[in-house]
Amino acid sequence: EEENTENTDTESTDTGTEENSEEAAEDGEAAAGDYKVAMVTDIGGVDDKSFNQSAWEGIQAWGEEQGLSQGNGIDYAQSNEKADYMPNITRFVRDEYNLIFGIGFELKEDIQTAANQYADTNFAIVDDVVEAPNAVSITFKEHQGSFLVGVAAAMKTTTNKIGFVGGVDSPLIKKFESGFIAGAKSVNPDIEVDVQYAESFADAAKGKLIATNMYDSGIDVIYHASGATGNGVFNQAKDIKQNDPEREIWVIGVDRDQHEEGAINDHNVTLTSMVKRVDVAVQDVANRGLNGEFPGGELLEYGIEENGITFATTNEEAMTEEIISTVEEWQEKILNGEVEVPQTIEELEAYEESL
Amino acid sequence: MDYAIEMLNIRKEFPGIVANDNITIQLKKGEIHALLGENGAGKSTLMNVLFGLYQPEKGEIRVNGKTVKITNPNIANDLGIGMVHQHFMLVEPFTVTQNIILGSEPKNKFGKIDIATARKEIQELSDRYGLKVNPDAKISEISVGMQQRVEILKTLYRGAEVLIFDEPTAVLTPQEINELIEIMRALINEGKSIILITHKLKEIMEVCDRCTVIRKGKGIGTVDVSETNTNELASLMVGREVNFKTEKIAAMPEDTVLSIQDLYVRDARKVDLVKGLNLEVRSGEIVGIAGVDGNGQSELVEAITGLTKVKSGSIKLSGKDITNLSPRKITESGVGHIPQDRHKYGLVLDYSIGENIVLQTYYQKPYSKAKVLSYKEIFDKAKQIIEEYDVRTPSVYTKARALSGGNQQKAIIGREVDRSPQLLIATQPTRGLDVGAIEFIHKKLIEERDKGRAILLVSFELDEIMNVSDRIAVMFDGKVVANVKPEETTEQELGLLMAGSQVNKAGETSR
Amino acid sequence: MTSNNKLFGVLVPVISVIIGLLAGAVIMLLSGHNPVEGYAALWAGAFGDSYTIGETIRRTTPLILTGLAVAFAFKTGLFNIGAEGQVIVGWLAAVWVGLAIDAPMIIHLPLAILAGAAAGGLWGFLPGLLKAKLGVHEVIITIMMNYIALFVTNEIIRNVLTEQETTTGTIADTASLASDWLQSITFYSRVHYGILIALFAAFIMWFIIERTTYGYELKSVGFNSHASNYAGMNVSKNIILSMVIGGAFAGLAGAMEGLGTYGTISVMSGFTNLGFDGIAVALLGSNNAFGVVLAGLLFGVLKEGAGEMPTAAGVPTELVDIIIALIIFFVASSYIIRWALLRFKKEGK
Amino acid sequence: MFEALQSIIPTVLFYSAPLILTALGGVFSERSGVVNIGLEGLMVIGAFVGIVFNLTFVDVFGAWTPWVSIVVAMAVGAIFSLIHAVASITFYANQVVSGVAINMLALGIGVYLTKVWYGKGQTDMVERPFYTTDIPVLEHIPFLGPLFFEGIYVTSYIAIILAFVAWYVLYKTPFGLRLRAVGEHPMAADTNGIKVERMRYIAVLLSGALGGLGGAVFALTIASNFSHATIVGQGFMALAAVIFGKWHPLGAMGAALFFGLAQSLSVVSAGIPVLADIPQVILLIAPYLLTILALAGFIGRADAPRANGVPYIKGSR
Ligand SMILES: Nc1ncnc2c1ncn2[C@@H]1O[C@H](COP(=O)(O)OP(=O)(O)OP(=O)(O)O)[C@@H](O)[C@H]1O
Ligand SMILES: Nc1ncnc2c1ncn2[C@@H]1O[C@H](COP(=O)(O)OP(=O)(O)OP(=O)(O)O)[C@@H](O)[C@H]1O
Ligand SMILES: [Mg+2]
Ligand SMILES: [Mg+2]
Repeated sequence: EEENTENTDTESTDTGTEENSEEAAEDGEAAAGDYKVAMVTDIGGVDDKSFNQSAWEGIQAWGEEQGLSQGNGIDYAQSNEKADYMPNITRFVRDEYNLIFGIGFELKEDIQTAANQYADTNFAIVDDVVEAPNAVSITFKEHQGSFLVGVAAAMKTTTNKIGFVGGVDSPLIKKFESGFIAGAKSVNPDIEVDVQYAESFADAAKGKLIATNMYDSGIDVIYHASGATGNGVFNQAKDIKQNDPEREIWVIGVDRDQHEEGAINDHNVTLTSMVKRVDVAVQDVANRGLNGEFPGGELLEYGIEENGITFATTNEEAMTEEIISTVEEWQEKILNGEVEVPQTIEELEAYEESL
Repeated sequence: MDYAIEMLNIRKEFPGIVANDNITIQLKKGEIHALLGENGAGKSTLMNVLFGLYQPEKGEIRVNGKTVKITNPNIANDLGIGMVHQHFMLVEPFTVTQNIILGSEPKNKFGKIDIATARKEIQELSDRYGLKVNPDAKISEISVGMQQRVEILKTLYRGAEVLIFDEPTAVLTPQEINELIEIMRALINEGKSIILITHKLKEIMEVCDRCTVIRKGKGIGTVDVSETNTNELASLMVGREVNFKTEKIAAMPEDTVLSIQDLYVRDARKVDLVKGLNLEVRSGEIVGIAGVDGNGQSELVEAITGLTKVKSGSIKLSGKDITNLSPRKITESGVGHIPQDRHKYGLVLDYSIGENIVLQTYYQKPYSKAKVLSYKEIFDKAKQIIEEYDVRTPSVYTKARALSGGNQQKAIIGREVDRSPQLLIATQPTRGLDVGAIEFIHKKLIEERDKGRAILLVSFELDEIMNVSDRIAVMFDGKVVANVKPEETTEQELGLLMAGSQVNKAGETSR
Repeated sequence: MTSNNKLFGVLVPVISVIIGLLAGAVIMLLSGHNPVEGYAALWAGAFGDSYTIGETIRRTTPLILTGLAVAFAFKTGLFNIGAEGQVIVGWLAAVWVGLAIDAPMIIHLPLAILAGAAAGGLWGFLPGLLKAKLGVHEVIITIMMNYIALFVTNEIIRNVLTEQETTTGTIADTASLASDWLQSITFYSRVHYGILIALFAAFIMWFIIERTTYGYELKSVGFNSHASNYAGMNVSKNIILSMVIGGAFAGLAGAMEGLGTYGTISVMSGFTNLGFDGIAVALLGSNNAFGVVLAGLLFGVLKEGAGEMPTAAGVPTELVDIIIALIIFFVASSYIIRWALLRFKKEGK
Repeated sequence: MFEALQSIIPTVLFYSAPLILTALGGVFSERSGVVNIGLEGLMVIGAFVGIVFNLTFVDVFGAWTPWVSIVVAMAVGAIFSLIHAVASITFYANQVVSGVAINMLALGIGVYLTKVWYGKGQTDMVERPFYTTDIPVLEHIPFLGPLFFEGIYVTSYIAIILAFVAWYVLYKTPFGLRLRAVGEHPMAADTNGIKVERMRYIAVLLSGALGGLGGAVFALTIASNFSHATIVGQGFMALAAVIFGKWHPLGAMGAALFFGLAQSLSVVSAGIPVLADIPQVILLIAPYLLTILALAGFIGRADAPRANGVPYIKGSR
């Protein structure tokens, strides 16, 4: 890997101006003592209980190791709208941060532009891909994690009907959908999966409408990849549970362990969560940068193997030994390459045929 | 002396103007007391002071000899003072009953309005004074005359002993006026006292006992009606001699300008209101349309001016068919129109007087070139018209809203006449105006006639019709039922024709 | 009196802004922040260096245009809550033309800008038509049209402009308003030539409303549709025209984002807020073109400056929303400020 | 069919309830002649207060927490709407302007305080939101019972009952008659001795209380937490319901239910095989298209209260 990094770096000097990238390298090494790292959130905000929060936690943890604190070596900038991304990024550039993370695919263009403009600074984009010698792209193999929770869902369902609620229809969320369906069908090819998109990451009412409809139609496990829209899904599941504690009804969380959201009286409707360790990735990249090994121009994909993707087992009651062991079996198959998890609907179709 | 109301030395100022300057008026119990003055003299202001809508700067008000402070209409109500406002204070979507009880509603145990009781009480009151109102009708669906009775009922319902009428007859048809006079007499018989504001001296002579005259905010004095005459009243009010009988030479009609054949027009509810009407107006003559409100006059005018679609029949202007053309095309063909409701149709109140002067011509040279307005030309024109038509306004840049009704009307007339239309339609052109303004407007109409214009005058005032017209077309039930010459008829005969009696005979004689 | 009015016309907004900022300081104090630091950060965020100035101008550009969009409709007595949707379709159309056509700049750029205006105009046309012909309240229709614009645009981005991507490619340089020169003098801010278009649009609005027969008719219909009809104006046509022109301004705002700031359009999971802010800008600028420019600038400055506040002073950016809201209140309640000023003058004498 | 209804009706009810409540507030305000574009902001405040109160006092009030929360949200909503009242009634402010400011202010304050108090942009989820229940007795009515009275939020029925109460108050009581008179012809009301300003204050405060209630009900039945994204456009939909419903409480309720139905159908249709082939986007925009069609097709012209939006300045005309 590291050699690889070197290569990309040297190769890319042809495209960028030579001096610049050399300077960048110099800067990186010379300033190893005070390597400053910052991140720009997307509209979700730093405490979105999702990848922004996770990323910030990663930076904080990294900062702690280096003896840095917010405003003093590490920092974040909150974006309230799309128009804020660029000013936030530039602010950090001018404050001479060495590495700036853009969290979320919405920042793709802006990170791309910034990387082209400020060759002296290193950038990283989470959840999307940019192309620049001084920028690294961090993506996650969400399809893998989604596959695992799909397996769990298929194990858990008693009705053989499960549901998927997406936020905005996009390639990223399709990755979740494809992996989830593939995982479920791997366990039970006849399982029915209902898919609906709310077309918003902030429409709890729509989320609740969809969840109501799904649970009414006999679906008993819903996996949501829809941000705050998912609040409505949790809300509905908990409502059903409140009225009928016996009824087996589940939600699968996304991005981080949403166990807390599922608590209702003595029960918890969160079966498991597809956990995306943005913090792990962020710390990894920050460390590499600190050591002068910034993987510029690379695409780093964090999956199960890289510890970037896991599934939650907090709900011990629901995630029975049996389920966990089955999920782990499949995880093994993914790790050893036996299973190639589909990332798009086309790949999913091919995968289903292969079953 | 037994006075129901005394207003002594009242002074009321508005920013920049003293509307009432040391005015005194004393209302005896059981009398009808006229309050007379030009437009803007301060009559409404004085009465609004009495009704508690305005607070006077100086002066004293006594009710039944006791000094009172009337700080809001509730107090006036409690003191037995009721007011029928110049602009009706009625909530249109409400029913008659709802309007009357508003503010003093009877309730049942559950806090619900006790409509049944209210309705009964209103019915009784209505019967007692011969008002004949339907308590369940919606205000928007009843005639102006009826609305006025609702206003009267409102005051009676609140137990008013003193009633103020602010220009009640300005909006009424002759029939309605007669009925109103009967109602006022009935009120007096029941022991009420009345203050009546009107510009119609004949009415004062007919029903009032005494008359207080004010001029430009100052009290001129009070006279006994039995000891005066209309000429004296008029000159007291205006401060100079006023000519009532409009001077004019005989008409010399020439070519036919307006020719209407077998016209049918429907209203919004798809009811035929003009039903086979024929009418001709020639250049150099004033044709007056006499008729009781609601016999198709408005629809006729709207059809000529293009505001309502004609169902069938034809309208020709100097031989050119203008049936169902757009209002703009019709205006351009040479029709001028002084509309009945100047606030709604005549003016854009939030535009300056200058901008209102070019309301139909703004898109033409010289007021605009290549769609770009030339304000210099516009305001020059406005200045000329203001001058010529004696429109009293601080400047041409003043908003139309700030002008008095009379001056607004003069501006409209100036605008319409200045365009030199072949046909000028004047609908109720003097409604609500004082005698001075009326005189001026009548003179203008006749001047235009003498310049060879065709003039169609629609009015509910028989006086006006008789005085100004060269020929009278009586409208009844959507048709012209008679054509008569003013000098060959009497008001009585006209009244009968308008009421639809002897339709056949009249129709035959006039053709 | 008139000189008084003119004086008040200037004083009222100025005083409102001052009181608004003072109130903001009090809120900062109450919530344990340092107002001096807060405002220093705000200032630095908006005017700190050439970069922030560039960004402030960039942010002001679409706000002026949506302000004009709302103000224009207001002049005809219509309430255009639909600027939001008009922005979105304008953005889409401009980028679409920017992507799909191959032409020299002199053709391509104007075409792309016009496409944005036309799309916005079209989005205003339907509410205008329904209002004019059927009397349907424009407020509901424009709200509904906002949602339709959002969802349809997302669909087009995903399925027509791209193959299931969330962002389109970047428009051709020949359709771009961005300027290397402007960027180079502002430390790579995204300021672009759109500000000139916005200012020109404001001039156009002023000219139409105050100097042309169209403006005369539009205002007349807004004030009194009955009298306008009587005077031979086509009331329906004017209502539609007003919504279309208003929509076109908002569409231009979208085009500015598409052709100037971003060069792309992305799937949106919510509204841009440019249209809603436009309502406030219009009202703050008392619906007059010059006022809208100033109000747009004030908004741009405050919003851009706000970004610096959390990092430099720990103050949440929302403080700026509160300040703006208060300023709007004070301007709206100018009656009380006028009254106080008059009192003040009297006592001074 | 029955089953379809059984799944649609409860969703319509929970979706519509906040809109109904807020729209009722709009009806009161606008019937008195004060335009209220600020409904969105009033909902924001209601949602914010409902959630924060619930989070803070759940230990104190236990099972009653959601109920106390919505009452407090109503009170704070009413107080907040006082700003709109003072500006537009006493200071003769342009009511649209003031309403827009209310919207910005509410969101600003809500999120600002959330950040100051919780150190983050969104609150935690509440422990005690509202839950659906079966309505005692009524649930046993044959056919109707299962449709309308099983698995329903009590707040939904409160909304519907309040709509009828609002109708009764506006159309059957002296208070309502006066309030409507003030919105149609304030001068006429004034000459009848009605205190125009006081009526308008009451009406605006009612809209604040109901808007606050609507926001709190939304937060406690649907969102479960507060952030800048909790209320996004519901207030504008409520405003649309006011106009759609022709400023009538029952009309507004009908309109809100219609919006709920349209949303619910768009979700349900996605699951129905025949309709599954319809592109998703059509289903997404269907609720909004249906509204436009309904208005253009058969609802048509709606006339606002005559004096709506016009400040009443005594002695002017
Ligand atoms: N609300 C007001 N504000 C300012 N000035 C007013 C107001 N009301 C009346 N005025 C002024 O007071 C004067 C008297 O007005 P008033 O309404 O009493 O006249 P009027 O005698 O009733 O006239 P008319 O015969 O036309 O009804 C007017 O010239 C006008 O300038
Ligand atoms: N708000 C106001 N500002 C300035 N002047 C006013 C105002 N309200 C009324 N006036 C003045 O009051 C005077 C008379 O008012 P009034 O209501 O009696 O109208 P009018 O002349 O009788 O008109 P009309 O009866 O045709 O409506 C007018 O001269 C007008 O200038
Ligand atoms: Mg008067
Ligand atoms: Mg008058």
